[in-house]
Order: sequence, then structure tokens, then C-alpha cells
Amino acid sequence: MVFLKRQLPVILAFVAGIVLWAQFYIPSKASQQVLEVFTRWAIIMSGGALVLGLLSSVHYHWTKVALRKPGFGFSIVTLLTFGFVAISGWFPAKPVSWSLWVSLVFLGIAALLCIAYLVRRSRDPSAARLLPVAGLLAALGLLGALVIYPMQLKMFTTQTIQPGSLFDWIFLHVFVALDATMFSLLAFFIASAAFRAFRARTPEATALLIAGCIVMLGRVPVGEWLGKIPHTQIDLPAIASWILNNPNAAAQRGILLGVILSQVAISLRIIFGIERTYMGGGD
Amino acid sequence: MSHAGLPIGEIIGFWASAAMTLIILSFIYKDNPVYKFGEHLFLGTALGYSWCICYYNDIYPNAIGPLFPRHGEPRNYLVLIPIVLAIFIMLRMVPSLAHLSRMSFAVLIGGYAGLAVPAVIMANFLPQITSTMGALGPDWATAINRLVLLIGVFTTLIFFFFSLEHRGVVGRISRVGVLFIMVGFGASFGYTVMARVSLLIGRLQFLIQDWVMRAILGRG
Amino acid sequence: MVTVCAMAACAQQPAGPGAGVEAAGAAPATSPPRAVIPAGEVPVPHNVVLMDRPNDDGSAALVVFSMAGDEATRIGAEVLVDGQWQKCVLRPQRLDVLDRVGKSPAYFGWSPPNPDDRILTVDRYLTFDEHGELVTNDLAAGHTYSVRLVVHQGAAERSFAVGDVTLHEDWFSTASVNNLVFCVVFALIILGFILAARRNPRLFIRRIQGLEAVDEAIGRATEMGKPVLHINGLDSLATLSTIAAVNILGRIARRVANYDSTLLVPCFDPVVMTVSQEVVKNAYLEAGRPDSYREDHIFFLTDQQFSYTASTCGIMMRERPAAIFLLGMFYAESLMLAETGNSIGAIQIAGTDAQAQLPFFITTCDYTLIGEELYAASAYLSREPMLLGSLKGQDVGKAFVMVIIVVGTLLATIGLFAAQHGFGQHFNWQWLNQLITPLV
Amino acid sequence: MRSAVTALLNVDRRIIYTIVLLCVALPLLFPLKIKFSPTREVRDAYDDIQALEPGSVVLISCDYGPASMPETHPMFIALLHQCFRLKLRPIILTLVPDGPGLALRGLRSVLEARDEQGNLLYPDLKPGVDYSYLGYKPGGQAVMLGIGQSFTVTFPQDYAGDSTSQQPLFKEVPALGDVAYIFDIASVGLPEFWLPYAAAREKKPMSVSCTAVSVAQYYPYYASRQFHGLVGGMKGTAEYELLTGMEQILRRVPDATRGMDAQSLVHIFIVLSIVIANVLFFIDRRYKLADRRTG
Repeated sequence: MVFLKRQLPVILAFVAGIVLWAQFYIPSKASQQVLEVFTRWAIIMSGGALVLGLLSSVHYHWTKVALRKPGFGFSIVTLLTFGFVAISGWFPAKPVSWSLWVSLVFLGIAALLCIAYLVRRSRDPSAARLLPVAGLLAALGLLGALVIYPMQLKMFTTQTIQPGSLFDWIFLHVFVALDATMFSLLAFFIASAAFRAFRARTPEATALLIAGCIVMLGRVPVGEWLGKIPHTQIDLPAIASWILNNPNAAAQRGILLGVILSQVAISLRIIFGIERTYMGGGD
Repeated sequence: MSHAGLPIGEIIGFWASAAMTLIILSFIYKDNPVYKFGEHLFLGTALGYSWCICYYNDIYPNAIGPLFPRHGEPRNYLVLIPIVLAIFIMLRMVPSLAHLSRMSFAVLIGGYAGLAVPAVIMANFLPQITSTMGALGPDWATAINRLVLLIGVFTTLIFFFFSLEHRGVVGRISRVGVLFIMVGFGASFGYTVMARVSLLIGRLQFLIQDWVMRAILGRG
Repeated sequence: MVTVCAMAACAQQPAGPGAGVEAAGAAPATSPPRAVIPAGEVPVPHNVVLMDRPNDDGSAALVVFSMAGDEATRIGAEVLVDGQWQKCVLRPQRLDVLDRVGKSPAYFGWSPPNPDDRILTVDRYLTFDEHGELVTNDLAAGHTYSVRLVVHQGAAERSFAVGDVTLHEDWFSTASVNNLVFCVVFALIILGFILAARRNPRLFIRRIQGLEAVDEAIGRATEMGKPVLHINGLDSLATLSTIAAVNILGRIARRVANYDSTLLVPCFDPVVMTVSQEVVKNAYLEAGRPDSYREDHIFFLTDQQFSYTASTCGIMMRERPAAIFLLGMFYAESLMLAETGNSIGAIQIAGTDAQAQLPFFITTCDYTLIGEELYAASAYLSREPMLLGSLKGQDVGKAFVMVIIVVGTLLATIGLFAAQHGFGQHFNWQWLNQLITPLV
Repeated sequence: MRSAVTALLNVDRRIIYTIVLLCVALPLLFPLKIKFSPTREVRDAYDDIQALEPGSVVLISCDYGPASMPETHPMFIALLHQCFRLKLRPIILTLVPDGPGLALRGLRSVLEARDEQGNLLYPDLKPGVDYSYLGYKPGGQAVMLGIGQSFTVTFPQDYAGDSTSQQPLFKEVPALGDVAYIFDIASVGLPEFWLPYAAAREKKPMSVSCTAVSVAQYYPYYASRQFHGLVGGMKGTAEYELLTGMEQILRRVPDATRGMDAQSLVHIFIVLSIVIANVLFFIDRRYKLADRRTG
């Protein structure tokens, strides 16, 4: 068991690492096939990792609802939206009415849970925990049967994730708006921080702020509009350009070289089994 | 239709987008339940979206497709190995079987580590060194620029050098390095500000042009 | 290995209607690439050499030649398969898009005799299947192919036989020797230092400015009777910077325990919270004050970026900590956290390797650990051999880079000076550059 | 005087937010049309594409999500117009999960673009012949390495679900090695992967369009000519729109260009804020030091 938990992963990482490292220096056909196989496996495994992230998020909110922790109402919003989007994108309404069937299955499970609650209520007080779960499933089933299925059928020309489907509509009009607005909030905070927090308290911070202001003005049209320094051909965009291409490139390159060295060092540590944090700790 | 010939789905869409935008923007007033609602809505949508995309673009064509081919192609059993490894990754959710995921991560991360070492050396490391080694000339402008580049890279590396105490000459050189780093960060800073402002412009362009002008006023 | 074919020795090949066929003349001169070709004439390739492509899987041959050409000149190649000449590319190519010998050191070394010669790669041929659809066929290793060049000049077209070549599969790419050497040497250095650090964890690491301020910050918090707030970034334990942050948290907790002050750690990730509790508990134990440890001071808030930020800012406004540590991985929320901390007048020490967030920390916080400094700080405090050894190994790598760029610049500058003033013509001033240029 | 300084330093943030909002909204309603000219970094990318021979294949990776659309999406549109006008054949894919819907939207809007008379700008373009849209695939480097081996193996189907192995485009261009140019339009760190795993491996020229957040970090690659061109943020995109003549093609002010006035105003406001606030801050500190001395 210890071998399975500790040694085997280290050995696997070592073999995979060394083989793919050596692959770089070997141009033959066999070596390219090794790369091809790994590439395909990696794509499938990345899919698994994505599903894991998804599951753990759903699990987190699910527990929150089941235990009625504070703010569980918001978790219901998350779970219902997830279900709504997943049903509408995963299951088509044509040619087979998959989305309807799945919704009915949800309703069925919800009904069974309710029956289980009614039966066990008198003997087992913890049976009440079934109710929020049943409620969620019932809500999802109703949404699917009464909203998603008719909409897929009547209002949209294509199914699942195809362009022109309900799923596509949600992406374009809900997801895009939420995602983009979330980040545009930062513009306000930067403006406020510009007034309240960005202080030239040290020579370093002063250099940073001066360079930042030059780039900010030099890289928008107003920099050109401000005109050239008298008696020279130099304007703000030219100074910004010089800063970006010389001192900035130099510093970024120095940082980059350091980062690459540490990246290579981490890779080596992983290959040789010294670095194991990616395995997630524990025994 | 009066709305500049827009289809009804599009008009509802503009209203939905506008509602989402305003819900999230309400955060700048203060953190409030409406914003929290929007945030959780966002999470749910993102989860659902990534699941469907992952299923139809990755799981189906790479894993299910080869196992259950439709057009009479031969079944590919080799694909079972990565599928099992992918399932191991998902088993991380089950505490008693969580250790199985280590094998998958070992193959995935070990393999990527092996790929990365020679690849970053070839594509990032060595070219960045050679392109710093330009001759200081032929004209004065080039010479100065290249010297700035050389000094910048050199002093930046000194700043991140941990085996020497920053005293005396080394201390002064690293001070120069810090100045270069700060100018570099200043550039990043300016550009980050630019990026955030651009996003806000994008949102307001939507609110003004698509929502108010097209969906409400029916113009354009 | 390499089939070199003097054009004079090549037999004339049969050709389709309308295409003139003849062997190319072996004229020595490399003509300027953009001569004007008189109407109706087709330029003739010179110095034609056919060879197996080195350092490959045996799937391609190279045709090297020099030729005059203009805007209307296109060149293609054909291979003889089953007695039929098959096209290698669908569209014949412009002369100036072909690679030059002098720009391809991977195949021809750094100083080939005719650097202006062009290279045409022959690696497949096109046929049509029974439905008339185009099929791409690869050349196979171990087989011998006859190759000819086809030159188009406007509407005119002529083919030139080149010869035969046998394709070989290679098992080591000589073009990446420099890469291999660097990787192996660097690997040995890193592993060596890690071993050394295991034996002696007192390897020297310079002091780090932000860390010196930790005591001052905690001391001030104690003086004012206000708590200390620590944030481990907004990422999971899979991120290295989070691990570094938790390492530093252990040290901070110890000092807080010594001063008998309060430490608050709002967490973004449940796993990070558990580990943080463990680390802080141990620190209190080591400081001899296990009774002062309060588990509920290290708590999970939410895994939603901006909700977490809003809640943490709320805590800052209510509890008014006198010292704030923002260490680990941060994203767009960095500014909001740092600005709030700033507005309540706390001493703030930040550290991250997220480059886009560093500028905000530097302008808003009192001390900032920049990039690798965060890892160095964690190694400095924890004396973890893996981190220490790795840092030392990377320092050697940096020293190597510093030496190379200075020597390389000197050499290049002397070389330029030498060319201007006419000395040292026989010395290769570019050797260092050529030595480390990746050819693959 | 002193109370004014303190009051200014502690100004309600909602006033600042309102000013920002006005700085963005007003120029969108009443454009100022401040002129600007393209920078070298953007021109380099444009010239490279312009120099490609008709029929060449350009790989465009749309690695951006909705959050960075204002900066990157107009760039994709401009690049597609440029490609189709030059009769280049783009292969479009995306390596970020929220990218496929956006890329498709962009591609469609270009394919359906019409001139003044209402005729299609690019009639007779066929998928799988004149362009191909492959959609999304997770895996990052794995996908890059995969298309280095073969497009059709890595993407057995295109986004519309048609088998790629039957398409003429992929018969002619089976792998990345046969592509003439790589263009990555990215909101995340993917250019750093496209370089080693695709461009350097296959020795292909490459240009990058990225969000302003990452542009400063990419300058070393531009300086070493590993990225032939660098289009940074909304301003870079606006310059590219200027070069491709998007205003004439769309017969309206293109998206990124339209945002430039607002961008200028907000930048001026932020720079002024930093300068004024720092001056006030130092005045305020003088007062406090004086207090300490007298007190």
C-alpha cells in the first residue's frame, strides 16, 4: 500500500519525465509516436482534472445547502444555474427529447426522496436533511421540463452547444456580461487607489509611478495629441516606446531568465521525486 | 418590429446582459445581496458552461468516440488507460481513494516537466541570452540602447541573486537592478490600468450602444 | 548518407507536354536573388545538391541550389514514385520564401561555403484517389527516391533532374547538443546543492528587506493592542507561492505568540485553512503558549474571489489590524485588499510572484517581496533543504547567465570594431553566440 | 488650507467613481476623435501578414474569454478581414474553454460582412477549403504538440462536427509545419506556450496580440524577434484596425478605435489623481511633522 501511495507515483513521474525529456533529442519516428501518445493521454487526463474541479465546486455548494449553512440561498442559485446551463447544453430536445426525459428523472428522484422522508420522519429526525436535496432536484426537474425543453423546441433552431442554441444564447448574453463586468470593476478601484493609495513613499515606488504615468499617457492617443518636446522630435509615445523596448525589456528579461531557471529547477525536482506537493500532501 | 429589425431573442438578450452588467456594477456602491446573487449566478453559469464544452469537445470525441465508434471503425482499447487515469483524478473527491489520483498527476505533471525542461531552454532561455549579447554599435543610439539592455538584465539578475549579501558594490549594483525592475513594473502598471479601463469601456459601449440605443430606443 | 549529385552526371528525365527538360548547368556563381528574367526564359538552378535531411525521422530530403529569379519565379519539386513524377507541393513557391543555407546552421553549420543558396524541402508528394480527391503521401525512411526541380517563370515551366537520395532515420539530434549539455549540467548543480543542503541546512542566503520589517510590524501591533492579519493568497496548496506563504505564516505566528498578540487568518481555500491551523498551532506550541492559540481565528470565508475580498475588507475595517501580511498568489483583487489595508493605516508587507499584481503592492504596501524573494524568504525562514538547494542552484545558473552576456557582448563589440578597422578577420568573434544558439 | 488638504485626501470614493464613469460615458456619446498613428510593434505584425503569399495558411488561436473581449475580439475581426482580403486561409482554434462561442461569433460576423450594395464581402468561402474553424480542445501544450503532429488526429472534427480528414485544406496542410504563420490572440499566458511548443519547435514565425495586462512582459520576446509583432491591448487593436482600414470595411468607427477617446480621458484622470494626491500627501505630511515638532 505504501508502495502504491508513495513510490509508484514517484516512479511514474520519473519515467514519464525522463522519457519525454529524452524524446526532445531523438528525432526518430518512434520517439515522435511517444510524444503523440502522451499528448493524447494528456488531453484526456486534463478533461478529468476539469471534471474534478467542477465536482468539488458542486460538492461544496451542495453540502452548504444540505446543512443549511449561512448563505445557503446563494448556493441554491449556483446549483440551479449550473443545472439549468448543463441540461440545456448537454441534452438536446430534438430528435430525441433527452432534456425532457432527464428532467422527468430528476422529478422522479425528488418524489422518491420525499416519500423516503415521509416514511422515516417519525423514526429518524435526521431524515429532514433529504428535503433540501429533494427540493433542489424538483426545482431543476421543473425548470427542465417547463422551461428548458419548450424553449429548446420552440425558440431555438439548434440543440446542445451548437451556435444558435439556448446554451449559446446563455453564454452570449449572461456569461459574457457577468465575466466582463466583473473585471471592469477594477477600473473604478484603480482610479480610487490612484487618489488614495499610490504613494511615492520610496525611490523605487517613485520610479514605478513615473514610468507608469509615462506609459499610461504615451500609449493612448492623447500622448500624441500633447505634442513634441520643443526643439526636438521626441514626444511622449516615443519616450514610452523607448522605456518599453529598453529598460522594461531588460528588467522583464532579467525576471524572465530567473523565472525560467526556477521553472527548470521545479521540473527537475518533480522528475527526481523531490518535489511532491502536486500530489496533494497527506500520507 | 420597431427595434431596428432585431429578433426578439436578441432584444431579450440585450436586456439580460444589461441586467447582469448592472447587478455586478452595483458592487462599486457596496457589497450587497444583489451583487452576491450575480456572483453565484456567474459561478453556476461558468460551471455549466465548462462541463458542456468539456463533454462535447474533449470527453466525447477522445474517450467515448474511440470506444464506441459510430461508423464501423475499429474499437480503440488503448484509450482505456488514459480514461482510467482520468477517473483516478476524479477519485480525489473520495478520501479513501484519493491517493489513486497521485498516479495520474504523476504521469501528467512528470511528463509535462520532462517536456518543459528542454523546451523552455530552447525557446525561452537561450534565445533571451543570445539576444542580450549584441555588439555595442555600430552607431551611438544602438550602442546606448544595447548597453541599457545589458546593464538592466545584469543588475536585475544581481537583485535576485541570493548567495551574496546586498552590501558594498553588490548592494549598489542591486539598487540599480531594483530601479530597472521598478521601471519594468511601472510599464506593467500602466498597461494593467489600460486593460481594466478598456474592459469598462467595453461594458459601457454595450450599455449605451446595444442596450439603450438598439434595444430600448430601437435605433442603429 | 548524403547523396551529392553533380548535375552534369544526371540523365535527362522524361517530362509532360509543354515542359522543357534539361540538366541544370553547374555554373559556380551565386546570382543575386532578384534579377530580372527576360520574358519567355526560365532561370536555371546552379550548384544543385540533393541530400538526406540531417537530424530527422527520415521523412525528408533537402535540395540545395542557387538560382536567379524575380516576382514571377516559382519553384517546386517532384519525386519519382512507381514510375510517375508526383508533385511535392501543391503550389510552387516563391524563391524568397525558401530558407537560405546561411540561415540554417542546424543542417549546414555556421559557415557554409555558399550561404545564399536556397533550400527546398522534399517531404511528401500529392496524388489523387479514385474519387479525384487530393491525397498527401509521406516519404518513407529507408527508401530511395529520384527528385527533380520544376521551375516556373510566368506560364513557362521547365524541370531539372537532381538525382537520387536514400532517406535515413536519425536517433540523436546533433543540433541540440548545447541544449542537452546545459540541461544536464544544470540538473547536476541543482541536485548537488539539494543534497548539500540536506547535509548542512545552514547554507548562506542573504537577508531580505521585507522580512526584517516583520518584527517591527508585529511589535507595533502589540504596542497598539491591535491584531495582526495574514492572508495566504487566493489559490490552493498546489501553487508554490501558497506553500511559501504558509511557511512564512508559521514564523509570523511564532513571533505573534511570543508577543502575545492576536493573529487573524481568513482563508480562501478549505485545505489551506486546515494546513494553516496546523502550522499556527505548532508555532504557538513551540513558543510555549499553546493556551493562547485560538482555532476560530483561522477561518474559511468563501471561495468566491470578490466575495472573499469584500468580506476580508470588512474584517479590516472592523478589526483595524495594525499589521497586514499579504503573501502568496493574488489576482485582480490584490489592489482592493491593499488599498483597504492602506486606508486603515496598517503596516503592510506583501509578497507574490504574480507579476501583474506586484506594481499595486509596491505602490500601496510598505514592503514587498518581489517574485523569487518570496521563495527565498520561505527558504530563509524554514531552512527546507529542497528550497535552499534549489535557490543555490538557480544562483549558479544566474551567475552563468551574467558571465555569458557580459563576455558575449564584449566579443560582439570587439568583432564589430575589428570589422570596421580591419583586424582579426580570421577569428570567429561570434563563437560564443553560435555555441549557445538553439538550432532546433 | 490644511483642512482642505485633509478633506481632498479623504474624498468620498463615490465621487471618484462618478468621474470615471463620466470620463468613459461622455466620449462614447460625444466622440472627440483624437488622432493616433500605429506603433512599430503593431506595424510589424501587420506587415508580416501582408507579405504572405495568397493561399498561405495562417493559424489563428483565439485564446481569449469574454472578460477581455473589448481588447482582443476586434483584433480577431480585423485579422480575419485582412486574411480573407489577401486570400490567405486561416485555421482557427481556441485553447480556452470560454473561447469557442466568441471565436465563432467573430468568424460569422466576418463571413457575413457586406459591402454598401449589400453583397457579401467574401463570397464563396467554403469551410474546410478556404478556412477552418476547429473549436476548443482542453490540454494547452498537449494540443499544440498534437497539431505539430497532425491537425486531423488532434481535431478529428471541426466545430461544426464535420470530419476534418476529408477536408481539402488539411490534405494540403496536414500539420503545423505546413502553416505559414502563427497568430495568437490571447488574454491568458498562452503565448509563452505557443512559442516553445509550436513556433520554435516548428520554426514558424509568430505574432501575438494580447491584453494590456501581459504586454509589458512580452517585450523581451519582441526585442529578441521571437514574437515578430506585438499588438497590445485595446490601443494596439485600434492601431491594427487603422492599418487594415476597418473603418472603410465596416463603414462605421470600429470597436477598439471608438474606445480610444474614453481611454485617453480616464488615463489623464488617473495620472492627474496620482500627481495631485501625492503632492497633497506630502503637504499633509509636512503639517504632521510640524505638529510633532511643536507638540
